[in-house]
Amino acid sequence: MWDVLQVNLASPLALAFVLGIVSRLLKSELSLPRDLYASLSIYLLLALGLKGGVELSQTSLNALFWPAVVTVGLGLFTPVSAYLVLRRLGRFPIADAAGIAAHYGSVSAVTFIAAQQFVQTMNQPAEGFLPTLLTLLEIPGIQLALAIGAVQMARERAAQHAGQSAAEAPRPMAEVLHEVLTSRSMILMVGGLIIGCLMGEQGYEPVKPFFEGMFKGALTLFLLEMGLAAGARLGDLKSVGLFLLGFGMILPVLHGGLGVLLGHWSGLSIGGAAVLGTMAASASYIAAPPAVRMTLPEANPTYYLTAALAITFPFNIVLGIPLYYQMATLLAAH
Amino acid sequence: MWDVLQVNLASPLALAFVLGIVSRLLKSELSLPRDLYASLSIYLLLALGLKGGVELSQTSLNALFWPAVVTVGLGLFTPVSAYLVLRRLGRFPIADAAGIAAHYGSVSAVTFIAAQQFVQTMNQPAEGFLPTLLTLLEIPGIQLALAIGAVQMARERAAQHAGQSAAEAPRPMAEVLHEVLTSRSMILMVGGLIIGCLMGEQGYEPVKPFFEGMFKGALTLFLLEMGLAAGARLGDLKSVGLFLLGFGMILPVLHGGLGVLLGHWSGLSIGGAAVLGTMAASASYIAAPPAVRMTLPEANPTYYLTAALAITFPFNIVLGIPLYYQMATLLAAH
Amino acid sequence: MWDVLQVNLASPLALAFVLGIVSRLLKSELSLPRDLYASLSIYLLLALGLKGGVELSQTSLNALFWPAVVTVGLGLFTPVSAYLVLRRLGRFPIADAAGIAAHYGSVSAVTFIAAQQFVQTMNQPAEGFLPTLLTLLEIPGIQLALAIGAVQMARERAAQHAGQSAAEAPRPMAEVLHEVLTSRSMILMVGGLIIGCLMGEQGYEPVKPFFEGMFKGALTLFLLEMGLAAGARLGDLKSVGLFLLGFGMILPVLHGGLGVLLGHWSGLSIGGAAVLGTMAASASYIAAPPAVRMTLPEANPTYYLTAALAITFPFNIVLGIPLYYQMATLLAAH
Amino acid sequence: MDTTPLTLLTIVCEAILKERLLGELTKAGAKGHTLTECEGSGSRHRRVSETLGANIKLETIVSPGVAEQLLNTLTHDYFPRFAIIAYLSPVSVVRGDKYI
Amino acid sequence: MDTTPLTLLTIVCEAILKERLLGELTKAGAKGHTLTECEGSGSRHRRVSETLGANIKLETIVSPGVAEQLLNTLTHDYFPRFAIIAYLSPVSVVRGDKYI
Amino acid sequence: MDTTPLTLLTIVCEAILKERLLGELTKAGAKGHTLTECEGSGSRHRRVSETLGANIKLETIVSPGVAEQLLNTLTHDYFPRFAIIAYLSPVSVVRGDKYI
Ligand SMILES: Nc1ncnc2c1ncn2[C@@H]1O[C@H](COP(=O)(O)O)[C@@H](O)[C@H]1O
Ligand SMILES: Nc1ncnc2c1ncn2[C@@H]1O[C@H](COP(=O)(O)O)[C@@H](O)[C@H]1O
Ligand SMILES: Nc1ncnc2c1ncn2[C@@H]1O[C@H](COP(=O)(O)O)[C@@H](O)[C@H]1O
Ligand code: NA
Ligand code: NA
Ligand code: NA
Repeated sequence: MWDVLQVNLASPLALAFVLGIVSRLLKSELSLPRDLYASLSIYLLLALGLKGGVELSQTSLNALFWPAVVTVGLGLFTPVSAYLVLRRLGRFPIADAAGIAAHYGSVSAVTFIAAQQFVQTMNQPAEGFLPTLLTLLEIPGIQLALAIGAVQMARERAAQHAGQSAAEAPRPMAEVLHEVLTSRSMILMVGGLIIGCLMGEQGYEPVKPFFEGMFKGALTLFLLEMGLAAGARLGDLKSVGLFLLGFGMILPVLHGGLGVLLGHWSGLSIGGAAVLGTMAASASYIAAPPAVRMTLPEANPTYYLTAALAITFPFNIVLGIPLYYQMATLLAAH
Repeated sequence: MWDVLQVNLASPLALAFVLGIVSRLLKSELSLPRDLYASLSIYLLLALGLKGGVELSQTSLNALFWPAVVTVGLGLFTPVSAYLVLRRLGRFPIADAAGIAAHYGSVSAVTFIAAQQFVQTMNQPAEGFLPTLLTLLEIPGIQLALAIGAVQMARERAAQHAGQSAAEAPRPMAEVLHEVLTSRSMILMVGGLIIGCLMGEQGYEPVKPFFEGMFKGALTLFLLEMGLAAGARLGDLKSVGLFLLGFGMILPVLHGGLGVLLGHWSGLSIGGAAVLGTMAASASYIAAPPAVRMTLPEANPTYYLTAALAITFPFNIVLGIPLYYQMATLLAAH
Repeated sequence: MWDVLQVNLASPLALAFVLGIVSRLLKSELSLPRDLYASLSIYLLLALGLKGGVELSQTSLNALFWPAVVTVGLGLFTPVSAYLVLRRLGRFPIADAAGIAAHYGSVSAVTFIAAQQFVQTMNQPAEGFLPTLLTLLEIPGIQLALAIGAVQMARERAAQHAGQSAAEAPRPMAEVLHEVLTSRSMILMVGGLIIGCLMGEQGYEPVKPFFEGMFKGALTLFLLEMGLAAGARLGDLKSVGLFLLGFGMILPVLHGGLGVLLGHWSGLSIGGAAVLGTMAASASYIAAPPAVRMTLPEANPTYYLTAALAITFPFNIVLGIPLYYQMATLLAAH
Repeated sequence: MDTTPLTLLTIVCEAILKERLLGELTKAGAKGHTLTECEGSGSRHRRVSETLGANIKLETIVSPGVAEQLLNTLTHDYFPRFAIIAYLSPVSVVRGDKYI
Repeated sequence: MDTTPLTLLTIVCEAILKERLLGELTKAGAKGHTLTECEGSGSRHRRVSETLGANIKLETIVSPGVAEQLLNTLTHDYFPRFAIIAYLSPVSVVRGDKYI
Repeated sequence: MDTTPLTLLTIVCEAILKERLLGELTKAGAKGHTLTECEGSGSRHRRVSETLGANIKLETIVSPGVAEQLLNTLTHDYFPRFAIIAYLSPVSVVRGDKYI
């Protein structure tokens, strides 16, 4: 485990993330321009989709079947388990529990990419179709948690008082679903997958230097920004309490372990299982926050943002990914 | 023709354009940050100029002469033909006819680049000096149409009523000319041409990975944005009427055919003639709109923007370029 | 000398700079989007640091010792000499003299990079640890000049009148020091150095296409912007007076010559000595201006910005760098 | 110069509300709006903006009646749950009849 | 604190008019201005902004006389042909004499 | 709709003063602020902004007392040495008691 961890820590990705945190702690004025941040994330998501699509065009549907099934299973299980833990053990109000659960049910694309890069460095590259799995995991997670939140809150309100203002009526689920399905990250990733599939290796060739050659470097810059964002939230760690701190590190390990296990069973390689585990373990901080803010405004953003961004994200980037990889290696050895 | 079309449709450029349109139709929130759009266009224009300049430094003036002559001829003919068709057949008011004509007399740099990439893919690369022709075609087109508009409107006004307020006085042509000559795209393209010429192959070498290696990828991103912009204008198609719809697809074919023919006569290769035809067929939507808005504010932007961006641009990208290429091939076969 | 100058003038860097100036003189609307400018400078500084760090990881402390010593010496000498010349010969008020001195005591990162690229083109690459020297030179320069300014102004004020408002109290030096140490350029360059050192050649490999392959191209774009900025200041040349004009070209030669000499003595290669000379000769226009504006608001920005940006920067880019290189060659020949 | 006295309603709120508030404006009968990106702090979560986008400032020139109606909607549906502030100022508008 | 009552003239218009309007300000004797990028909708072409650039908001603090003169110019030369809105608000300015 | 009459203090100044002015606001007891990036020209160095960053517009809704105190600080510590302008306008604020 130690040498695996070391490889991870000496990667430019982890180091850039740490640099971001440190410069926030030093109260440096450094910040990435808003449009650079947006541009990098567009680039990364599209590149991810394109690459995945090109590889998907060479995959048989057969190979994809079981991994897809377990992924959908994970997408249904993780938000529910997160919600129940937060409600029952954490005693969080409905809105907060559902809001946080939406984050842990969904996937962090950057964590996913970091895992992909990591297994590649370990010479255990993941299957080419993992971006496809990512989109399968992304959608149900947020939806389910928001639906649980909306239903439970309506029930609670009905119990408390009859009259309910229009403002408090939950947003129609169709609207929320449309929002998630047509969100920037969905369009870029799914669109990229389709384009990649259609153009194949030959069409990919001329744009490869841009979308593949620059990828790791661009990701390094992006992680610098993530470090800045996470560093800015470190101050909130106190206010979220010990329970959430533990939750943000233990739940990922459980979800991650389950993901690795299911990945292994479904026939994924070591790299593939490790990346699937990472997906399950990760918490979204790009797609989930606006959806939760719009649909469950009663949920306190400090909770979900701090948990996803300042606890789980660094945990996965630094410790989680090597850990899930180690799990996958052990399983494969049996 | 069919296989040529297929090559074009499977290119990342066309696919990214379609993705942009589709995500607009799906009402996705996806949009490229404003500064990314501006940065990409600066990059593309400068890269285009540099590359052209480097190749120009290896071209004899002789080879350039006749192509340059026919290009200037096209630059004088296309705005006039567009104006007359719109006035006589389309019965458009003077301002609108002149405004739209300015767009069709000028060139769409992105369409030009897409054509260049296409003929390269077909193993019929265009001559290196085509960016030089582009600048020759760009300038007279807008100017001439605006001049026609200004003169005709002054005449009409004089006929209607004697008194004319200062506000309605046309802008001095010198100002408009300065605006077009020192516009962003002119400076970058002509400046790039000169720099490229001066530094030659040797000076180009170290910046080649940036300006040439990234080119197609950056263009893919840019076409995604163009798709978003075109998609946003699809709704206006109804309001511009059937005449403009036909105009936006038939005129390009006529102008394109003429361009291919003249290119062939002047001694250009298949690729060169196809690209010259594409230039003549294309309508500017970067340089022309602000110039027209400033100089002919009476012209309705919905007309010229929709025609250039939502009709002619996609037409050329998807069907036009392969068509002009086919024409050039047929001519060369004789 | 002539052929060296020619090589420099035919480089895309110098040509892009000239293009920027020319388009300002032509009153073109061309300007780089604000976020692109910021993104490029972040990229360049980080890339500079990373590259330097990777090479530093292969350097013995021994080789670094004497060059570091003379660099610190230069950092202490140049702001003082600049201050004295401006006060004694130029008869500038304290604030202006100290403000300008802060710029000349510090380093222009872009000039540094251009020098590095130049000596590389001449097949005399500088030592890998020069970015380390840059950070050593950057810090004391600004500090010392600001401290001189603050102390002298306090003394002057005390002499003039006893009562002093809170507003006129100088900013605490700790605050200024923190500002410079945690400034964007410091964090990126020093952070890059450390990351580069930690990850070594192996970690650098996958991000090299991004941080090294794109470097010269990105720098070309950046110099276009610098040309635009310098061109905008050309109009101020009249108002700054002949003294500053001479100062902005003679002082760099003196500081540059001293830097080359000390570099040579401390054992640097021809390329290394030329680059160290360039650093000493250059004037900061990124780190220094805000620090001076905040700490010495009485200093007139027109003076320091015009001197650094419109006089010394172009002088060094066009003439200075080849000159310092020539000096280093002559010294090495003895 | 002939100007009409009208009401300028300024709303500053989290960016996420953009589409919804533009909808409210149209529903209430506002004839136009101007939107500016901004950032800010108030009684709620200054930092949220990092991930959730910064603030927006929405300005609309309306008749006092429309202003009143919009303030009602805001108070009822938005103030309790979102970061938002709203205020009115008197302005004199050229060709004011276009905006009523 | 001593403040001077002056007039704040706000103009929101399509970005393309920037240089021309700054020229009008200078001509009319305005001593300064503040310019913000924004977007908006009104009676004319909301979508235009995509290709033609968004809107700008131009604010200038002037004496009532200068405001009057600027409104005249705007009404005569700009309102009929461009997307533009202009309005006045009363403000109290520190060191107000600098801006007259 | 119940609104409270309050004072809107607008400060436009060089961007470099951002952190310092936010500090002054807090010190004077302002309960919030809204900040917009802008550019401008006035009596001092229009061009400076290129390298020193553009201007910012800082708006804060406060009680007249707090406004008075802030204007005092600005006049004393900032106006003589920095590019800055400040003015007050009367506004009617929803839930105005939150901002006093
Ligand atoms: N006193 C104030 N003055 C100016 N703007 C304010 C003030 N209070 C709040 N705001 C703005 O309104 C937004 C939401 O405020 P709040 O709901 O109090 O968090 C803030 O982010 C600020 O942009
Ligand atoms: N009622 C309004 N309230 C606020 N801003 C407006 C209003 N009407 C128009 N505007 C602004 O003025 C610009 C031009 O308006 P128009 O000339 O009516 O298209 C719009 O794009 C908006 O930014
Ligand atoms: N008369 C004015 N109207 C509007 N804004 C102004 C005016 N004068 C100055 N400003 C703004 O205040 C900033 C500083 O002004 P000054 O200190 O006069 O250079 C300028 O850059 C403008 O943004
Ligand atoms: Na998850
Ligand atoms: Na054309
Ligand atoms: Na120096």
